[in-house]
Amino acid sequence: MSEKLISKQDAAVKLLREMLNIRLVEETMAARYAEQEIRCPVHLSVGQEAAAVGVCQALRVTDRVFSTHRCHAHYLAKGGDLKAMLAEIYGKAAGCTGGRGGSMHLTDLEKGMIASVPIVASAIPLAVGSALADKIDRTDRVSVTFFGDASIEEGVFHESANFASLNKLAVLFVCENNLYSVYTNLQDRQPSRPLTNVAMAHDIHASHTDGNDVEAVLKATLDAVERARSGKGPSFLQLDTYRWREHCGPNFDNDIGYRTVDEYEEWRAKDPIELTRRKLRALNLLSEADEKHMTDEVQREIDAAFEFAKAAPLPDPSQASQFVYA
Amino acid sequence: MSEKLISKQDAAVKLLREMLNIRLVEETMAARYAEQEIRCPVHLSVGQEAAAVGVCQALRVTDRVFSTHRCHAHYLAKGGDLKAMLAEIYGKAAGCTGGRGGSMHLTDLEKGMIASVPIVASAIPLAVGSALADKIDRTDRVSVTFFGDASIEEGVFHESANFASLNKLAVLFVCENNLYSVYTNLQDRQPSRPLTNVAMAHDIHASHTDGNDVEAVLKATLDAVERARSGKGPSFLQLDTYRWREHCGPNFDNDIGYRTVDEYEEWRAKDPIELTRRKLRALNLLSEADEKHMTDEVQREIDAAFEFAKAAPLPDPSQASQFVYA
Amino acid sequence: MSDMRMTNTGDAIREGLTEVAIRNPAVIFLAEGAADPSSVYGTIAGLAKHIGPERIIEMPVAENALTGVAIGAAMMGKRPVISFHRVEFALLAMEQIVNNAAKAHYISCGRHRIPLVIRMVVGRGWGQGPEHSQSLETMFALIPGLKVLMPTYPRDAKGMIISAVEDDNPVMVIEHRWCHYVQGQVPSGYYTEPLDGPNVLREGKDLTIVSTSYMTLEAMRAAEQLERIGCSATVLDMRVIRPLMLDRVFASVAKTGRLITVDTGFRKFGIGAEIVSEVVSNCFDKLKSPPIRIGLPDHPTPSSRGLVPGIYPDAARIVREAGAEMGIAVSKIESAVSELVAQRKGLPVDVPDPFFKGPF
Amino acid sequence: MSDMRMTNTGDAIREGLTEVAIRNPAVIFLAEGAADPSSVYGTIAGLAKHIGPERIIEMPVAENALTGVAIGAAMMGKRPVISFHRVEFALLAMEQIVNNAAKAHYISCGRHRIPLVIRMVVGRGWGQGPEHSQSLETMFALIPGLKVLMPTYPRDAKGMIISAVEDDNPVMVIEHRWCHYVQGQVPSGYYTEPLDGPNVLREGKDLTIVSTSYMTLEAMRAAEQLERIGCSATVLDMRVIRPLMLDRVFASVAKTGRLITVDTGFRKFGIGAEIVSEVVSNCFDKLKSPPIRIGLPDHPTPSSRGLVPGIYPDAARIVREAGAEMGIAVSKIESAVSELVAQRKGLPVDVPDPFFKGPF
Ligand SMILES: Cc1ncc(C[n+]2csc(CCOP(=O)(O)OP(=O)(O)O)c2C)c(N)n1
Ligand SMILES: Cc1ncc(C[n+]2csc(CCOP(=O)(O)OP(=O)(O)O)c2C)c(N)n1
Ligand SMILES: [Mg+2]
Ligand SMILES: [Mg+2]
Repeated sequence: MSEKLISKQDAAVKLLREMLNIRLVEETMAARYAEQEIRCPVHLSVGQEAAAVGVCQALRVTDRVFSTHRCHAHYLAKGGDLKAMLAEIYGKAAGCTGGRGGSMHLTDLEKGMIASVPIVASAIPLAVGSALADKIDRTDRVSVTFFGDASIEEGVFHESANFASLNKLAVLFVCENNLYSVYTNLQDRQPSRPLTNVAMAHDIHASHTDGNDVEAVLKATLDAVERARSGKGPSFLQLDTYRWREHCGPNFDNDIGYRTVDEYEEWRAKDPIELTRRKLRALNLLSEADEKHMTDEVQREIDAAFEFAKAAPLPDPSQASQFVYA
Repeated sequence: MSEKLISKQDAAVKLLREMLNIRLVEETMAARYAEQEIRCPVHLSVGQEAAAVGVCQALRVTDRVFSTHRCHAHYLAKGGDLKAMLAEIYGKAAGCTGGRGGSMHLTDLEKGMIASVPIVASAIPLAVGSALADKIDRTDRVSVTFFGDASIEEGVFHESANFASLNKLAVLFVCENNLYSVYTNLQDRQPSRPLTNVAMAHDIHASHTDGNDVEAVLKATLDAVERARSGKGPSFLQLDTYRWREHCGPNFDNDIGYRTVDEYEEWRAKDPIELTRRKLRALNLLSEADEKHMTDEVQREIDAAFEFAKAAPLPDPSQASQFVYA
Repeated sequence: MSDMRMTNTGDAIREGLTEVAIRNPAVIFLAEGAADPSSVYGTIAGLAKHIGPERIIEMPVAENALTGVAIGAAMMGKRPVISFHRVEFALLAMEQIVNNAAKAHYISCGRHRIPLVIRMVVGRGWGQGPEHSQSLETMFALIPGLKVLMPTYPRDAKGMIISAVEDDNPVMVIEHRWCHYVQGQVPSGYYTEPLDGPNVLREGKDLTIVSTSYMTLEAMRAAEQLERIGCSATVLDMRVIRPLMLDRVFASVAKTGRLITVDTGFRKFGIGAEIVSEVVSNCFDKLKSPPIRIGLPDHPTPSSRGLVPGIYPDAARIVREAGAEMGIAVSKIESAVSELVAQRKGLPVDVPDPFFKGPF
Repeated sequence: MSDMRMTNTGDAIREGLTEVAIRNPAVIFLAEGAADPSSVYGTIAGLAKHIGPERIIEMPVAENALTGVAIGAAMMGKRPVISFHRVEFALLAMEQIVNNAAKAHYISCGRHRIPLVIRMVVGRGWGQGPEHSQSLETMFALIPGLKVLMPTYPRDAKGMIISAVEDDNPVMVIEHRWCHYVQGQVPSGYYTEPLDGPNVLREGKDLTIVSTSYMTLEAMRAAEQLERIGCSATVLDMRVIRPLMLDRVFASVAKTGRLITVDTGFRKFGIGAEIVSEVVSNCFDKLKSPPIRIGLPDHPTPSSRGLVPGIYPDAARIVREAGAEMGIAVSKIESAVSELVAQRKGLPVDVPDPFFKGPF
């Protein structure tokens, strides 16, 4: 086998492993939520793993990611520390923000996970500001802002896009279109037109990709990253995907009436992990044994991290008044 | 001469007279500003009269207009009372808002001049809300929001456009593109692309018209009004025009360096009033005597209104605390 | 109206909104998720059954336009009720609120009226975190032209929300999420509660406690315990913080000579600051000691339940402050505090007390 | 630093920003019209000469993004200075200010720093009207994590703006447009003024006057006249309203026993409310009479000069309030007021006094 093929196999398996890791972390979280030891809202990305992984695999550790309330997958895909994430969600002192932010503010500066902000679209201008700093400093760093389909309804998205385009900033506007804002379908919130039209409004390069196809996401991102690094300015990436579980919380909610089981099943059949797994198997790049080994290994790490987080001490109340001012 | 021709002539002369009236009101205001009796900021529309008149001539008195800091022309074009406007700008009790708003809040509810708001883009959602009320009430009224080229940089424009489009509201988004926001050229604030692209982002019908051609503006507006009244939803009208005088105040400011005299002269040559006048003369629809008569009559009314405003009493300070709560 | 039922504040608000919407066809509702399975924590659920779907308008995620659209519709005679799931989201709409909603009546010399209700929910508990748990009432209380309500109990909430909808001014209604669970007797059908200021919940002679929203529940629990240890406290639920009507507070302090304010929001620049300043100005000679202000400390609210103890004022804190002020023996004070702790039956710090019941 | 020149506050701010931008390459400027012929009333004019054009960034008319972009750049180590021509425009950016700027340091457990300066100009006079003349300092003072400055005099303004840029926190600088014209001696070159609270401008024994921003000028004129009629007043210019440092105020009131606060913004829920509440709490036994608060009345500011008289507090109002408080004979008080009126030499109500000079 040539060097190139090995590395290609490695990269493909890495994509799978990253997605699997995110999936299993969140499925474990969902399973443990009923214990009532995770005492904060959680917005799971189960079903949307390919978007996070495909994008982040195109990035360097020095590139910067900004996220939303639904930030677990982005944090992990960008290399964020799992133990620190779980400890945060368990409200522990060892959490990535010391228990201050909870699940919606995941941050890992060393890994370039700069900020997650739970106010819809509020992190978008931060990413643009980060790119502005890089432009002034003449680095070739890229700033990525992940957001949902509802974010493009917020004015600040447009304000930020206009500024980024005008200044040809190295920003990727990554829109994970999962069709819903909480319980409201896209068609009840926006007129029917390609979402990428919003990029045209600001003269921004746009692409539209199957968000369940991790390789396609990777490819679209690499293209956008290349444009950004070479001074060609920002890109808008529409990634179509689907959130399997409820908007906030660990459960399924296809029974409460805002979406149909049929719709859910249709997207469920496009499971990005299953898709990649099948591809790798068909190409003989992943044996059943490999897969089992991988799954076991990942799950073991996850279980250990959960045990760590559960056992870790709560922060002391006296610390609550720290870090108000620098 | 057939009935039709007469009415056509009347309509054409009316367009001229309306524009001339606005021009002479503002030129008189500019001339009198140095008296320091007009003690409030004024944003003159000299050069932009065709936009206001072309749009408002397509409207019924029951249709509703919302405007900005630069609202004199819209107020007059919609039929607003001149004396009440000048009294307002002179800070007098007889002003259209009793001296409370000054030049940037001109209102004449009877004439459908609903509100002028000096915060950029802030009146746009008001117009959309007005159209929402009309939709609920099933009227065929149209709401018009005038704004400058800078307004489309504000997020609330996009939020409002999305909502109006989604609900197919009878709103006209009228963008008077005079190329500047205060001293900053469009190209320093927005990427280079057709402004109408912002309408495509929200699936809104758009047109692009020479804003110095009052008949073209009228035509584009009639088309948009027809769409709106028949339930086809909002339109975005881009009207290219130019502000001759300084952003705020009575003077010319081509000497201070943010724009060139050449540019100014180029637009000056496209004077919408001169354009219409010449057309009417060429078609023999307006004799020199007619014109002189018209100009004299208009100026006489204006002078009388200025005298009225100047002589009118100031409001009493004790009134300042009224109307805080209904 | 005489027909009373046990209801919680959340349901009482829904009832009030339903009643007034049925009566007045100008009432419309706008919210993100207006008609979704949750319908703003159930507070605007089921309206379509009564008034049809046209007056319940789904809003894209765009709070500034949401507010501006509602103001525009209000100018044209509608009576919009808009709802924010968190007060934080209304921060995006401050320009519309402060300039257009609050000033249109004034600027137009009374010609425009803005009969608009803006509901904003204050979050607390279960790890909400710093951007979902702020109580920013001072921001709105600062602005002339707005009215600002903070209802606590279901009976007030229902009657006041009806009054708010019928008011011709923009009325900000700040609802504490934990108040939604508070139970109380509520008249059925349509009735209004005047927006006329604080409500005296209990009369005492030693001390005046003035509180807002959720803190009223803590104040009432505290007053009960204080009574046991020899301090009889008047408790006033502010209910309306703009226009701020303080006559009942002055009257009470004139009798007791002592004042404690308990804010649901920040202590610093809180509602208590204005109340204390006015009380000092009006009751200077009657005051036996400097008024005490209680409120949130000067930092954001972290997510972890480990960091929360000590942040939110509670009945125990009020008892301790009041007890010290009254010179009650520490042992007595601590026995009262123990009783309060016992009442919570070990409930974690991040969930609401299930036993809060209205006084009605 | 010893080299002093007569300068106005607007120019002093420009000097300060220029000095600190030259020293520190991380300093960047963002504004609408950042490099236009006006450059924010001249306060950021000519910077490109010193630091080149790359660090002066033109902002489209988009205040929310302007603020968010600046916060993002600050997270990455820049020291952005952003400017709003009117404080009203910052209302569009409240979400970014309150959630991201004020809380990033806190939420990240100290990892993020937001060395951001947000300048906001308060308008007054010449018929500005209700949406261009608000002074909303309470809104920002309410938020932990922000610092809030209101400089008055040129020497303070220059040194404090430099300190603000060098501070690792988001600092809101509220500049009254009429203060820009105030003359005073200013050191040339680079110097910092600590952000350490109020400045005692004059010492008196009868009365403590605490004021913010432009009202300090009126307070100083009032104190001069009060001296003539037998009342010696201490005047403190607050300068920093968050964090609110009141020790110097307490110390003064402990001596004088009397307090008047004069707000540039609203009286109701104004800065004075917090100051009075704290003073009462700290100096209860020293107070000879209830503190008096002066500030804008409870309505918007109309455009017409006919409606303005009586709205803005002035030296005459302060003299009358203080005189009555001190029991000075009405004839004396009115002679002092006459002198104040005479000093204005018939100047209309809607333009600033040309004679305001700094105390330095
Ligand atoms: C400004 C603001 N408005 C409303 C909310 C409440 N909210 C939280 S998540 C969410 C849905 C956002 O949908 P989308 O952007 O598509 O992201 P998704 O949840 O689908 O990942 C909403 C409306 C919020 N957090 N911030
Ligand atoms: C939200 C807001 N930001 C800034 C300003 C200051 N301002 C007043 S007019 C103006 C220019 C607006 O340009 P445009 O919309 O093109 O209208 P024009 O003045 O050209 O008619 C600006 C920036 C404002 N009034 N409101
Ligand atoms: Mg979504
Ligand atoms: Mg323009």
